[in-house]
Amino acid sequence: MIDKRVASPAAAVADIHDGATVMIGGFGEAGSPIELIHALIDQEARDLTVISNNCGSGEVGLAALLKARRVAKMICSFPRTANSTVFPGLYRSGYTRLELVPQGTLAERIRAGGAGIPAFYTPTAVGTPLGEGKEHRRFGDREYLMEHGLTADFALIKARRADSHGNLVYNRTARNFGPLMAMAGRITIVQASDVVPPGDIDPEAVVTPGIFVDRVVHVPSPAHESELVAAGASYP
Amino acid sequence: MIDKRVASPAAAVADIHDGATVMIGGFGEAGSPIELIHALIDQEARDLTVISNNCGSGEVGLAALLKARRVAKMICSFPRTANSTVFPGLYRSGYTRLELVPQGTLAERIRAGGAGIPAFYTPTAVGTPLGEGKEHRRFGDREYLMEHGLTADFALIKARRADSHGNLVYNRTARNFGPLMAMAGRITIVQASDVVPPGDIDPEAVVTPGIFVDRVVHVPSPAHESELVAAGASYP
Amino acid sequence: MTRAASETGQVLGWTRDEMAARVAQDIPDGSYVNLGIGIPELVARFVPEGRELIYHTENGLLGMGPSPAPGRGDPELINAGKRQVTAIPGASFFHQSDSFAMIRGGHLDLCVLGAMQVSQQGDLANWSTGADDDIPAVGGAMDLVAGVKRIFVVTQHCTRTGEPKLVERCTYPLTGLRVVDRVYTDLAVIDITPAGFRLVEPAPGVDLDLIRARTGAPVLPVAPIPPIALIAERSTDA
Amino acid sequence: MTRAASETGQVLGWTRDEMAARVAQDIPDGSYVNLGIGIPELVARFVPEGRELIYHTENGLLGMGPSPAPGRGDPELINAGKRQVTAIPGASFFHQSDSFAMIRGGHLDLCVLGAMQVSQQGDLANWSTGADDDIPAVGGAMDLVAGVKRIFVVTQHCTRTGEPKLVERCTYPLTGLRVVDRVYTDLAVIDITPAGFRLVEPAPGVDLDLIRARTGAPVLPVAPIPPIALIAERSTDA
Repeated sequence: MIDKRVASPAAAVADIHDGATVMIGGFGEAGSPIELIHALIDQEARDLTVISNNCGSGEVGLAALLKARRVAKMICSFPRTANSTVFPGLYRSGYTRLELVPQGTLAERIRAGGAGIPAFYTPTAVGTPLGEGKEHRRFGDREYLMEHGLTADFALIKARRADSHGNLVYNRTARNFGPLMAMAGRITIVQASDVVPPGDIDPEAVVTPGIFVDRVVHVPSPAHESELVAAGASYP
Repeated sequence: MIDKRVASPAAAVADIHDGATVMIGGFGEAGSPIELIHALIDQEARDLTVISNNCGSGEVGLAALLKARRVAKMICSFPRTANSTVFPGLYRSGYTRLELVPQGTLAERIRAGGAGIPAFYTPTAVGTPLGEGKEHRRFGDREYLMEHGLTADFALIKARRADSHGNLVYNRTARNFGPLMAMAGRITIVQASDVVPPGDIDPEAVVTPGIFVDRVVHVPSPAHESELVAAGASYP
Repeated sequence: MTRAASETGQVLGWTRDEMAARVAQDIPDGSYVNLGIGIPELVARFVPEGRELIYHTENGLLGMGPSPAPGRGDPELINAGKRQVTAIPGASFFHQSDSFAMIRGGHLDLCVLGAMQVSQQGDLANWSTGADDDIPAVGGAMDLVAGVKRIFVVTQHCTRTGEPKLVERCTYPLTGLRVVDRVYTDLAVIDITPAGFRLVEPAPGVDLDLIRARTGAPVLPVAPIPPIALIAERSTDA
Repeated sequence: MTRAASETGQVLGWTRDEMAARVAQDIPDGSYVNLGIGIPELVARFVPEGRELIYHTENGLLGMGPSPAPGRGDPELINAGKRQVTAIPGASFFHQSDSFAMIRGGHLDLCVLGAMQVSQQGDLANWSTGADDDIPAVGGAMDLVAGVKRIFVVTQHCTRTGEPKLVERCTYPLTGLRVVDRVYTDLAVIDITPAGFRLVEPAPGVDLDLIRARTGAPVLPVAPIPPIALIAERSTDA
């Protein structure tokens, strides 16, 4: 009997180990699995490599994980935020290293990792500092560079609804990196506002099939990062 | 004002030229755009390169296009059918050439073409006759081979429902190659059982966003290939 | 339902159904499984009570159910063999690129396939005779063997003309190199090990000598210590 | 709403709104468009009546509508600038890999972006000052310029300190090489041609001499025969 439900965020992230590579969904606050991130902060794993498009805002969620000095390296496309000085401080001090990846290349690298494709060619970043040192190659009359697939030990993502088989649908632009990270994470952990029995999600409308999901945690009323930041919250 | 509706299958395929590369959706009869294929037969374009997973059955649809000697080359994964001798005859006579591609590689090549990725590496077919002559490369401890993206001048696909912006949903396993070919066709032509105004398809459930679609033809009751074959039909 | 005949003409070994049932015994609860055409399809009928498997069909469905009741099918709800099927509660439909991402990305736990030949190093030939007049057709076979975590082969031990299908080196064109983990035949369950074929379990009434006589490469005896189950439990890898 | 000042201190050229409106004039009906942050965002307000454009935001929405009414927004329905937006009828949501497949695959007709510098061969610098203490951040800018069919830049002609932004060679780190098709500034509309910058249209009251004085590379005069409109109609390429 397949039932991927786990009792709590704490139980869901309990085995994330020091030095693990962790993908964290979200574009800005949309799709950011704040409750899972906070459980990871409580859990105390350190020396993490985090793959996420941004670096969080304020002092909650991803920014709080960074502030707690748990992240040795960030792989992301846009670490700047108007309202957070957490990452800039860690970056300038040399505590947290940065691998900057164009957003579309980041997405495709994660998809490739999940799809068993070790490398692919893209025109993005040719002729720019982010293309330097990468293998270049001509196809037809255009220059491309080679990028490698990315996988992770764990993926933490947020869904609007999950069933107990792990089938997922998302909320609007909160979908962003979720379906890709679910594919690329060896253990994919999902927080969902709604958890339903198999059959309650239209099979034509499933965005992430359950095969990509290992654990589902019910978080009925997830916090909105912007509201926490506006209220001056910090975690823990 | 965006309205991609076209009056008839004949009007939709009118500009397919001799020598064109045409992707045709479907896995067996599921998703095969029979009415568009029949309009293409009527239209008389020849010397086509057709990219489609199979070679049709009986003497209707794709098999009829082949039988009419319009196809110079097939790119497909499984050209054998229990109930059709059309392709075997053309292949043995040397009239229609065959590029045989593993099904997953075919799918990924079409997606890559549509996504602006000129080439990628895959473990599929390493050590087999279909891998011979291809560039091989090691990543980590495993051997891969390089495959190229595929695009086409036209893509013919079948949807369950379309809106006038070209947003699509499919019917069950008829989805197969449709969303990929819609991306990879320079002109993507869709036959849909249902055509609705924008807004009538849930934006969370759209499978093919309208940007990938150029023309939508309403074919309210598409024929089922297996029923035509059972009835001994042939086209024209 | 052919059975191997002993030298005295007596019917020996497992039937097709028994072979399928033997495979089913080895599939852990919760596995994501792709079943090939032929005997592999029969496996779904013999899954022990209390185990839930999820079936993938590479044409774009996870959560495939049995054939529909007569007259209730949809010609566009089919499996990879192009036969009408159903979808269970919790199923999902997806396009070919997503379907093969599941396969190539190592997300499926197990694939059960038929074979023309299996070599002692686990090479599989199951897609082409290589004959000049054969219309080559491969479908998803090469993708499945390259991507799925474990590959089980289920096949008659010998061809109709008595040639071994378990061989030193495949003579038919390969589907994949070093891909098969275990073979289920009418005569035995045999693992592919670094040392070659190793007997795991003979069919009732079959002994190692008979298996060796009908195999085209050396067969090691059952390991003195029972081998660790090939898949002890569903891996937690996604 | 700063305007360029003439040598006599008189305000010259187009305002930000006028620049956005001038861009909007050149976008054909039915185009799929991605608008960058800043002046590019204003373009949507000035689309001439009777034209329908579809806006893409790379974080996963095609068919983006205007900001929501106060209190009606969803923190998870945002644009690439992380501001709340709406979705029009006919919109669709998709994941990042599909979104950038649209971009990289050449499916978007037009992208309008801001710039720090544009070179006479169409190189664009708009993501980093290259300063040591700058936190580098690129987002989707490099993907957009590499993939979208036409790239329009809209920017002040000079920096606040009066340095030209249209230059022979960019000194800031590049976003893309030979990617810009046309530049809209407060002073002029200028095409990137194989021969370098070419004036298409000066702002009212601005002449070629003034434009040349404020540009860091040669500027060719308006072509004697009116150039073919850069995008005569929406390409039928998908």
